[in-house]
Amino acid sequence: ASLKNALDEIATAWAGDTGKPPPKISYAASSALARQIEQGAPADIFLSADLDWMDYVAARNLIQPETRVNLLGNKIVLIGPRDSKATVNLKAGVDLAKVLTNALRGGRLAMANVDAVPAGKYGKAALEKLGAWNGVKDSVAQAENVRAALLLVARGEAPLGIVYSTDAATEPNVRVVATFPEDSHLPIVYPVARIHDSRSADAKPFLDHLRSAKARTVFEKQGFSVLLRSAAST
Amino acid sequence: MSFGVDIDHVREHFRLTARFSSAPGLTALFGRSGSGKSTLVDIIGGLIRPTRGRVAVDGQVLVDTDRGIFVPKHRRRIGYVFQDSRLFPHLSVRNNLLYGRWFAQNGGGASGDLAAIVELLGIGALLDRRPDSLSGGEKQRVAIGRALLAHPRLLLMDEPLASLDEARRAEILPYIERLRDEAGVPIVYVSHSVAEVARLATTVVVLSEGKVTAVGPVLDILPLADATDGGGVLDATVARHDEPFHLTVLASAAGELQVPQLAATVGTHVRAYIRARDVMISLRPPEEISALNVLPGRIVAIVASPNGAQADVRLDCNGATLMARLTAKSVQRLALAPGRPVFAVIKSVSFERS
Amino acid sequence: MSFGVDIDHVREHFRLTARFSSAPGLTALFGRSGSGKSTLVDIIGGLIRPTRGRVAVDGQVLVDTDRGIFVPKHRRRIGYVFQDSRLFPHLSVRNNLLYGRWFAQNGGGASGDLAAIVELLGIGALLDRRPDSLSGGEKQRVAIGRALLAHPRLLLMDEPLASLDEARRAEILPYIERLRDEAGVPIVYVSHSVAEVARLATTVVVLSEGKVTAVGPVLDILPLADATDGGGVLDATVARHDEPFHLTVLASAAGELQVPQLAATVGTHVRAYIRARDVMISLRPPEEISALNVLPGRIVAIVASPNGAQADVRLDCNGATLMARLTAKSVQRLALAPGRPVFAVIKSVSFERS
Amino acid sequence: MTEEEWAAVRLSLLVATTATAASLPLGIAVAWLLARGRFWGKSLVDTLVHLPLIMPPVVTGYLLLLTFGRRTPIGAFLADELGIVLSFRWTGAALACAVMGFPLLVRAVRLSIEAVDSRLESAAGTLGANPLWVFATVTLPLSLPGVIAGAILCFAKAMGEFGATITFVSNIPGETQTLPSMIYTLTQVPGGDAGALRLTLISIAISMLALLGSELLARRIGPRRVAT
Amino acid sequence: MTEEEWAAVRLSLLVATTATAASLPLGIAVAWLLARGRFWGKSLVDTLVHLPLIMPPVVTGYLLLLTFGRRTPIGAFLADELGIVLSFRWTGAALACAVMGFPLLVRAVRLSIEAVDSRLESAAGTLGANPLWVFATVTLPLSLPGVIAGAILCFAKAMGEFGATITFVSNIPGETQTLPSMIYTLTQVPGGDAGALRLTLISIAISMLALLGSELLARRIGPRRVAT
Ligand SMILES: Nc1ncnc2c1ncn2[C@@H]1O[C@H](COP(=O)(O)OP(=O)(O)OP(=O)(O)O)[C@@H](O)[C@H]1O
Ligand SMILES: Nc1ncnc2c1ncn2[C@@H]1O[C@H](COP(=O)(O)OP(=O)(O)OP(=O)(O)O)[C@@H](O)[C@H]1O
Ligand SMILES: [Mg+2]
Ligand SMILES: [Mg+2]
Repeated sequence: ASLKNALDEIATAWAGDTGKPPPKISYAASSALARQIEQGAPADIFLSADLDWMDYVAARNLIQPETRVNLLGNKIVLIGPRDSKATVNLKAGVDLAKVLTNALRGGRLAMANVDAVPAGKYGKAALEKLGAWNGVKDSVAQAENVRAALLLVARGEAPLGIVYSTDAATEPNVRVVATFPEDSHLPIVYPVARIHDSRSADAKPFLDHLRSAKARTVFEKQGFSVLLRSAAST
Repeated sequence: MSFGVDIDHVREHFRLTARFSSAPGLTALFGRSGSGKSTLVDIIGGLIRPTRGRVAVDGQVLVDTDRGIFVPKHRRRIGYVFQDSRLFPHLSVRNNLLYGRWFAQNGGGASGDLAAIVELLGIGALLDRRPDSLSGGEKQRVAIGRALLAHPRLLLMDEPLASLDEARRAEILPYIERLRDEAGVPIVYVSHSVAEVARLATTVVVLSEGKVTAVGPVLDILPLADATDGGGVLDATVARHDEPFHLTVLASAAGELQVPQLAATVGTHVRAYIRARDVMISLRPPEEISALNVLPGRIVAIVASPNGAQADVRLDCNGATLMARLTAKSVQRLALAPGRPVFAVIKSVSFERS
Repeated sequence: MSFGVDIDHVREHFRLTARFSSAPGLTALFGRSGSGKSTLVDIIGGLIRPTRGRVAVDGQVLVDTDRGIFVPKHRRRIGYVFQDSRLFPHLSVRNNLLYGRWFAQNGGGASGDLAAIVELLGIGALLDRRPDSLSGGEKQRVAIGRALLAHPRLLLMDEPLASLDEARRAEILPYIERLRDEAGVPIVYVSHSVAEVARLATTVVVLSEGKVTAVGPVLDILPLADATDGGGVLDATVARHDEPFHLTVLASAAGELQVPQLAATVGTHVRAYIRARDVMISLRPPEEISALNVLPGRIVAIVASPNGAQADVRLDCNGATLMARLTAKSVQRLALAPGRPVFAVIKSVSFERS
Repeated sequence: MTEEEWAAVRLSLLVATTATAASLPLGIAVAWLLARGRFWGKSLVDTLVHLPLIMPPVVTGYLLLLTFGRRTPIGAFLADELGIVLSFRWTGAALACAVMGFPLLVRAVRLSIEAVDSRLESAAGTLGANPLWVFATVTLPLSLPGVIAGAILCFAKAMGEFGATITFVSNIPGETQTLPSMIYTLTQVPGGDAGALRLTLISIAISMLALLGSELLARRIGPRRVAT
Repeated sequence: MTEEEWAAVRLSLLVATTATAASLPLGIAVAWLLARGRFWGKSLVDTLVHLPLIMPPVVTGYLLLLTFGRRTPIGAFLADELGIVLSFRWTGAALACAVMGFPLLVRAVRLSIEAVDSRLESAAGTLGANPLWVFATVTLPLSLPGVIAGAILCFAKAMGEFGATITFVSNIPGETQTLPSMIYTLTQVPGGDAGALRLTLISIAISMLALLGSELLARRIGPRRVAT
């Protein structure tokens, strides 16, 4: 769902340019969408927020493997409320756990669900890589999704949180405290693929359009990085 | 039209054992509060399944636990006037009255139609009202109407007139008589009023603490039924009408009786209930007294009340039984004793059919 | 203890206008079904707020719409026996009985305690039962007990004895009399039974279609109250007891009366209700007849019934009024006319206090 | 409002109304069974009815997907034999809402049925009405307050339900994107709060109208219910 | 079961019980107001009560956060003056569940209060009971079926609620991770289905026990309710 603004804009523009009906986009959790595809949802394209659920459908032969590409990339950042004075340097080597714990001052570190939601999973991986996870894991408040984590920080409930940079950029009530180094977690990618049973003749053109320069501007405007390089399934 | 009951019903605090059969007509259940009258009516109506036993009306077996027969209440074609009126609160009075009609197989039947019943019960102004805006007696009357309009083949009435005024009762009673006599609908009737029972009943069943203590024709039973007001019942026929004085002369075994005028035609069989307390005894025919009825008879028995204050004198007037309740003082003063010939003196106005 | 009502109450289908005051004691409301009796009792009890008017009991203003006074029902210290029994279904009989006690300011009061009331009403075996397992009459008795045990300063009884048998009534009536006389609790009493009203009432209020058509002391009003059974009431004192015969001799203006023995001590003031239909008229003192009471008097008026069949003869027996209902035939046969001296003949057993 | 929002409003109304109307008959029947029935396994039925309340909506939606998906026997039967396609259609959304509202509906109706004075039912029986007629002419009319309350609860729930809906039939604009799905989606989008708030207010307004209507209806039939 | 699952079960029980118990008094009061009150703005109160049903749970959770968050005046007051901290505590989860269950509770109680025969209430009044006593000794006992039904609905809802809870107080193992939160998380993880199923069954079993208990309770008081 974090893609909604960008995708809506791209879809509308595409429909305007081609004169075709705008594609219907169903925004839901990747898990729900994957299961629906499994149950024969009449979908043509699946854009997943993480690799796991794309792998899930791929493993069940529900997509056309040759159409799969990693479309977008994103970054995760450490945020605090707008008036936060916290300074954290996200680097391996320092005792990050201690720094974070100090910065939290007994509060919670808001993250999206660290087992289920991509942003949470990346955040957890990054903290592990930086050697801080075990020190802070008991302070983590796992929200249902990344927006909820953002909200917790924006409302001042939690002094720190980990969210996508795309989310942080649009919320005036938070301040980016630090950005996680790219190498502290697996690349944050949004894979896209055509569904195996796709019938619509418009699916292919739209899929192509998502990779066009025009779409690229829109995605980048929303803070995503566009990974044009097509990738084979991992 | 006869009626047979032989049941046992066991409840936590109460056991009802009833075994009797009754003649066609109206069967009155008589007994003190809590003696099991309503329970028995509920069993006959199919609202309660007796623990054991058999109920048959008019040759049709309604319940037979041995043979596993239990006719459900909606197939019994009954009209039940409950002790509590049980009107449908969501329906207007009119629809309450017509409720049974939806299910009655014959459109017009024994009980006449809506207009007649409404007229009889004086509920014309209430037809579009809801039951919860009715007075106690109005509810009761609507409940009676509802049961009558179901065209029942068996009418169950549990203290139907309890909360009605005398005048209203006097209007409804003749209608019940007509149902009993003309339409031949068997009726089970619960009442605490001896006068009502005497007037209506063919058979009287006396209940006491769940047991039948007496059963039989009203003429035999009634003097026993209620110790506070025994009485006798005379079977009679209309001999002639004394139009100028608005009197009717009845011929009975005991002799002629002058009673307030009846609507019945000459030759009709009627029944006169004579309360024991309304009967005086005279040793010779009284003169210059207002009482019009003087019946010769002979004393059969004198039963003193438990405390000896009063005595019920049983008279044989040419085969008919009359009861007179006197003070012990009168019995002594007149030296009354079994076998002695006396005269029963009864005012015309003391007849219930007034 | 006096009682003043002056109210107007307007309902969709009904308008009640009542204005009367009544003497200390028991005020009986009398009238046909739907005449507004229960509505009036509800207004006195505070269940209905009248459209306009004033109610005062015992000097205390309960309602005065002009002055904006409305004492809520829970502050009126009343005991109300409803026409429908309204027992609390979730409480045992015992807790129903004791409900009012929680709120009564004085622990023991006018109405005696639980044991006595339970004994009086014969509900001892029911104490641990739930109301929904009681018979109609049992419910009624519990409802009476509940009201009495609230130690009311004003007792409202709406047809309290309607579904009780005669024997039970005979047990409860003396208790109500004691409340009226000894405890001095003002009572408002609705009943269709002339006998009950005659026996209990101090003041009778006759309602008809929402209007008060007559109001006054029971002695004046009762002959008018119910055309089907007029009667007279004699004020008397206990003169002596005739122990051997279980009789009590009453001294009244009209002469001595022999009635079934009373529990009252000599000198007590009592009231004898004599139904018109129980009075015979004789031109000379009858002899050798069982009736013990023969009162000399003079005919004051003869009122024929509408159809001319009967006549109510009003007698002046030394200042006391007696009514005798005779057939027109008897009136003619005896050539009765106002002014004529006659004898009223009355059986002892016909007295209601039996 | 945008065209898309309008579509969601219309769809939500359609879904909520359908869900309520469709579950009423079954709900009343089940409520009656639970209120008056004496049968083995009653507690099981009772639990089953409550399940959608007890389970997280996602699980309910998932189970619906597993039961009524077009690849399942039931889904295939419905689609092929009766022409009723549920998956990814508004009909499926209605089914999800109906299921989620069902426990609320049943409880309310059951409560009212249990409060009906059985003496009135036997009175109807003595007048010749068989049990079905008694139910239709006495029990049901006297339970109307519960039916109304149940219907309004079901409707309100349907107006707010999205967890099971989005899991079962996804979130397709114009087809399965109901108001709550749309609101949810908006809360997940940077800057979507204002839109979410507006749609929430619309949803509240609709439900408030429905509530008002139900109150009026209940008031009209209200005073008739006390047994006399 | 793992230690974490046990913790979730215990927590869910605690949260559901607290939510139910805590919302009962207020729920009964509000139900009484709605059933018997005649006041301006009644429809507004009615709508307000229904809101948690009408709004997507996420919105409810969001509003809870806006109202009871620790930076809000109410949240600060509760924390500083009364020592009640809601955010990221099980108490907050209980609050969220109570709010979500509230409409169900109120409706059931209200339905039962409306069914109480007002003639019994006036009878109690004549016997000297003031309105409060009448309510406590007559209205409330006679509404017990509704109170029980409402409580069980509220409990069941609390056992299944996670949308508002997770939004309001997040998902902290041992503190705010209730069963449904845990189940939800499992459904979001590929391969988590078996675990989700197991936990769902546990949740159902608990609710079934609660249901059975309520049925027994209701049966005990059941037959006493008909006015006579
Ligand atoms: N709740 C009500 N709403 C509207 N009208 C009513 C209501 N209760 C009674 N009435 C009407 O008011 C009139 C008087 O009723 P009330 O109950 O006072 O009569 P009553 O004298 O007690 O009669 P009964 O002897 O039959 O009990 C009747 O016509 C009745 O239909
Ligand atoms: N539902 C019930 N459950 C248990 N016992 C009951 C029930 N109904 C009545 N009883 C008891 O059964 C006995 C007979 O009751 P029933 O109603 O038949 O009496 P009744 O003769 O009609 O009395 P009444 O003249 O007072 O109406 C009473 O002792 C009563 O307490
Ligand atoms: Mg009875
Ligand atoms: Mg009345």
